[in-house]
Amino acid sequence: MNLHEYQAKRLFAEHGIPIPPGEVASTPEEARQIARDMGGRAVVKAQVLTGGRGKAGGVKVAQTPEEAETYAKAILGMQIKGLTVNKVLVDALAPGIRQELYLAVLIDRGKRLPMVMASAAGGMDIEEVADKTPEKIHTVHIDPTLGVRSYQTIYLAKSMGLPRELWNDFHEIVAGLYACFKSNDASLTEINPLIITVDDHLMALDGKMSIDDNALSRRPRLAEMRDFDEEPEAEAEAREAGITFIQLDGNIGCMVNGAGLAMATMDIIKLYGGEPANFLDIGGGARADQVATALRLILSDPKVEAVLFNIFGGITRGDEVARGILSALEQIDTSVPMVVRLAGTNAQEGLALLAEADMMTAATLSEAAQKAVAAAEASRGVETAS
Amino acid sequence: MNLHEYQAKRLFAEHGIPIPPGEVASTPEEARQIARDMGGRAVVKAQVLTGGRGKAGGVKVAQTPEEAETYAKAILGMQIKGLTVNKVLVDALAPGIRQELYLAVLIDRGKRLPMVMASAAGGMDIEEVADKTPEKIHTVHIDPTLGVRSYQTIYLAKSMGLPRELWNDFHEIVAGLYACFKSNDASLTEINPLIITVDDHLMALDGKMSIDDNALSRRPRLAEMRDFDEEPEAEAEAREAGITFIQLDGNIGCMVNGAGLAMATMDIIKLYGGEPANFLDIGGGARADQVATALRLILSDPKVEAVLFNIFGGITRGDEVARGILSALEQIDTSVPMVVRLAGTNAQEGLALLAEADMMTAATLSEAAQKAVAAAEASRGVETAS
Amino acid sequence: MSILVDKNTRLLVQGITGREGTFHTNQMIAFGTNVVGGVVPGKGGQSFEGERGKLPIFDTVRAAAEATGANASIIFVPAKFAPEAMYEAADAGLPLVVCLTEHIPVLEMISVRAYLDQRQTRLIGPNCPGLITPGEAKVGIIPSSIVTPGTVGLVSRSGTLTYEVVFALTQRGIGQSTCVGIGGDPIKGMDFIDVLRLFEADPNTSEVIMIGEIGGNAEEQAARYIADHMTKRVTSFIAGLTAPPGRRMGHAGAIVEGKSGTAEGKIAALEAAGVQVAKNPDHIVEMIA
Amino acid sequence: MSILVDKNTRLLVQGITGREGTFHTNQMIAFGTNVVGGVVPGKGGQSFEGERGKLPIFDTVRAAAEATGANASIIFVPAKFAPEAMYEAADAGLPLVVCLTEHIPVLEMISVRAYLDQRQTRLIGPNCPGLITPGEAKVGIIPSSIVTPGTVGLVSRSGTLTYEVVFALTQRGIGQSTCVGIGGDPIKGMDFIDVLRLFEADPNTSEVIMIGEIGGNAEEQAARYIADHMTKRVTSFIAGLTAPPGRRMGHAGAIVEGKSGTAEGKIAALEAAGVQVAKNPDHIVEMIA
Repeated sequence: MNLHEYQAKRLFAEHGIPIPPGEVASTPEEARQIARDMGGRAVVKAQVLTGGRGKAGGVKVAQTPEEAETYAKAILGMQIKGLTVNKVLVDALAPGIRQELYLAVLIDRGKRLPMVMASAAGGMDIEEVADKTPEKIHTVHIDPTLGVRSYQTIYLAKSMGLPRELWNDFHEIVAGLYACFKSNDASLTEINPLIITVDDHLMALDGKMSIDDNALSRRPRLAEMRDFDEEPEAEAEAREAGITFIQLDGNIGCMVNGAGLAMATMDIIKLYGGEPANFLDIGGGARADQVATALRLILSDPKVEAVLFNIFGGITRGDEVARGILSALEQIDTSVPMVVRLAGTNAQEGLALLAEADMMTAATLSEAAQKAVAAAEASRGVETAS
Repeated sequence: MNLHEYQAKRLFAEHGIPIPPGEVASTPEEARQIARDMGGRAVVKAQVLTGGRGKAGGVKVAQTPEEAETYAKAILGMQIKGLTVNKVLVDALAPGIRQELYLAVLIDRGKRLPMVMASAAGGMDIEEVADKTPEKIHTVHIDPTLGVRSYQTIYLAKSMGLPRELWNDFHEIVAGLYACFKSNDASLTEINPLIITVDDHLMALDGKMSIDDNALSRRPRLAEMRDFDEEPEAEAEAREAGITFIQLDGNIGCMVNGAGLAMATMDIIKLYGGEPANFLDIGGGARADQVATALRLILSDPKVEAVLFNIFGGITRGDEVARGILSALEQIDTSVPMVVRLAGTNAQEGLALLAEADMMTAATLSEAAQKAVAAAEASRGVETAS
Repeated sequence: MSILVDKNTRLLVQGITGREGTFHTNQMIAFGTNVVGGVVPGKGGQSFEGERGKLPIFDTVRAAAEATGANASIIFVPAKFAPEAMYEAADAGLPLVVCLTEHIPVLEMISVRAYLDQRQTRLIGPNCPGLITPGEAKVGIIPSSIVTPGTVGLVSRSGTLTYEVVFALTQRGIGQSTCVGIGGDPIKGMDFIDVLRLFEADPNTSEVIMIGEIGGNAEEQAARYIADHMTKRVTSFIAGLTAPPGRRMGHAGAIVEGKSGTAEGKIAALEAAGVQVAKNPDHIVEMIA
Repeated sequence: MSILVDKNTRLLVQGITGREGTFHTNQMIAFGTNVVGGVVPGKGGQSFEGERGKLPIFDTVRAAAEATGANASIIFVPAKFAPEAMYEAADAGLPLVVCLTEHIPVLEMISVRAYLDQRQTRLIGPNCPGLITPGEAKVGIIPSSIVTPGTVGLVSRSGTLTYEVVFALTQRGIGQSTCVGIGGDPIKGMDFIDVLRLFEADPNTSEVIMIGEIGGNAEEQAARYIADHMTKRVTSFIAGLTAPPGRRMGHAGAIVEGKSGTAEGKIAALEAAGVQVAKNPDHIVEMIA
């Protein structure tokens, strides 16, 4: 789960990291008031869970409260990469910027440790920096039993060319960012840019934070920070039903049990000339009501021209899944063609039930994918013809 | 450094371990008052840094405040294993005892981890239990990064046959004792006995605690708890001069640089028929003032019949040590014979200086030991003759 | 012969009285696994009433291991308690621990893994289907009906995708030495390399199928290991060619971050190491038949 | 040939600007040790003005190692900062760290040792005189004048007692391969067994002298190791036969607790393992000559 900039920065501030004063506004009037309270000059920033806000016109510097209102009006409601802006952060304008740095804490899977990543090349896309000038990125790994040690922050500060007077403050910021990371079960805490002001202070101008979804149950405060407005409705509904669903752009919907098999199914759809319309892992149980919800979600996408069911019965029994599909179809009126492939436990019984109901069935995944692609083409042909 | 029972129990109580109400008294009157405040019946316990208080008559149960006064009078001033009792702990009498258990946290050097040791055979000498019935001792090791885990205390409780209802309280006591161990840099925290009362509660009746001397500098509160009255005066003086000195019972005093070499010197004195009168490590510097202090401490023991100096010059230069010895002898008037053995850096120069001053010198440790033993015998002969 | 589990496996079930624990304990016993007891704190002394008889329940893994001589455990406890269960099993010195539990936070697993690395315990999982040696022992939930004894070793980050491939092998009469589901979490116990090393050393394994997916770089590391150390043929499939970057595909570990963790990169690395990579899991069987 | 340190040792000095650090850095350089730099946080970029020339000072071990290719460090910092210095050196990946500092609390050393055990770093010490390979390199404070090149390996928990024995060897013309002072603390880096293993494998070491003392059971473990694994002759001396129980004899580790850690027990264990144990360190020379 990703947090908004304003949420991340508030958590940073709780860990002693300096941030500019600022408040969130949902209306242009609020934005004006906030800007006025902070002395007039302010930055108005779209709060939306995607990058590239600046290029999309979602970040503006206002010289007066009225300007802040005008910008807020323009930004609120704006669409950025398909997401609607519902809030803006109105931050006091930072003192002049001497230098922009980059600082983040993330997990290094290979070393199985949290890692601090720092660079003097802040303010830009860090992946690009890593790609073009890897020598400008400096890293240290944190042993959770020891925490951030001063020799590590000295190493980073020295590597980045930070002046000696800022080493102590830099250490506190790194230690704070790591504490924030750890105490919130983050998978990423990032400050980009961390600025050196003209009066030689460090300050976090922007903030990004991702939370480990598996930890939300033990971090109720963070779970409450989830911005439901920012999540596609279908994905939210799936999540509540215990299904993992990700909307994509293709024409073949698919419903699979197991994440790996779901990915493989998508890949094979593509291999045989189709495009997957979604990732959908129905989970281990595949109860009839889940199957129904899943099917409804898939079919709510008008681009879907065919649906492929791929269920490998293990604990899950094929006949039960077949009944779930049939009962789901009773509730949903659709003409989209469906191909069902069942394997494993009680697959034959399940396939027999479905064949009776006049559904297309397949013995292998390849066959199922080919049939689904063909059915999609056929249904497109029908639509074009009609 | 060892703490008194009352000090240990107060620290235990700070970590949530139940102890009987009690106060320390330095006079019989105080003891009576404390007993009266606690309802009359009380245990009067000698506070002295050695075991075997009970056998020595240092622990008495008083039925009335007056009896508490009488016992305190008898115990205060008592000598137990050479140590004078200056304080008594007056504890409220515990409710009836159903069972006595043993519980301790210590360091397992081999595994390099703190270890919890528990036994249902409490109230007796645990070394004897370990020796005769090792199956009655149960241990778990604590990983400092994880602390005491409930599966560990359940294992101990089950192995000791603790009733299920006491498992939670037992866990809290083990966790508290470990927290007390860790936060005070202890090398031992011990409760013997930990009792089960007739009304089914756990309570620490006695307490023992040793602190890692190397940690006292970061635990000023504990350093202040040191009972200087309980430390032989000579050893306290040595400690302040940066010398390690331990008084023993023999006739040959010795002064050596380095702990291992000091022990080896003692062993060789014994090998050649003498008995070491002390362990003395003068340390790396062996400055003249330290040499003088050390010599004074050795000679303050009337049993000393000869002194052996064994200095291996490394960083320490032999001529400097020789000058230190000579200047020390100028300050001290003694007829005790001395043998000096210098080796290593500038040993020849040092030996020459000492020979001029008419001291016995030796080339090897063996020779030095033999000469010292012979000198002791000769001086004893002189004394006997005179 | 096989790896990790066989007829000599003496298995404890941590959380044996839960719904999942009960069901799969019966399944494992039916398969022939030597389940020697269960562990449920506070229920020591009670019995597990299995479909094929009673099993003793203990309060702690250590007491259970001391009483039964267990040499492996499987963990069926909720995410909140699973780390404690792994610490306990490792602390008791069990050489093999299999944790099926999903949704364990990554930072918890970092601590668990660091703890295990200082000990002699091998961990499979978490969030995995466990492992199975056909004809000998099953420690996990891989369906018993889809396996058959043989000499192909299989290691996979996925669950049902593994079943798919194993089942296809069995249908074609190609038996398996051991099938190991290492799980889809980013921080886990044994990884591809650890299992490949065991297969390479196992005389009964003639060749290996490795099933990977997007995310992390375990497949790339495995490719290097295969090139340098494996004499046995390795055939592979990598899921997630069509997965969009930045989205977690179900598994906590299955996410393409920036330019790292892509299926393309993994396939290229494996092919460079001489591994045949199938475009379609259905084709693996033909590739090795 | 030798163990641990030799002509290829490239040494950093942590705490080079302190009194001890400065003095012994000059001593080590005079002996021929290749000291490549110093580390003092906040003094990076300055120079150490040695008796035989300048050395660069760095802010961190990692920066120093990257710049100099150092493969060892020696720590001359007060007890309060020594654990941090050990973490830093291990974190920088140095294969060898020698810590001379005394008075480090035991619980600190438990953490340090656990950290090191997860890494590739070998630690000598703390509270030790370091080690010396005559004619090649000295990393520590063993007096240069008392050693001479040869083939006797020496390992000891003590400082000056070691010097005593080494000097006696040198006076009799018996040279040493490497002399290692492992230190007298209860929780430390390399112990007897670790050093014995290296001596056994070192072609230039013909036999070994092991000097122990009361406390702990490292000598008993070494005895078992010698019986099972050593082909080279080991001669020993154990200090503390006359030490009273319950009193710490100077070293934090030298204490007889109850019935464990006595000199008698250690001598008996060593003799049972075929080790000749001298009653008097002066006799060791004759025993091996």
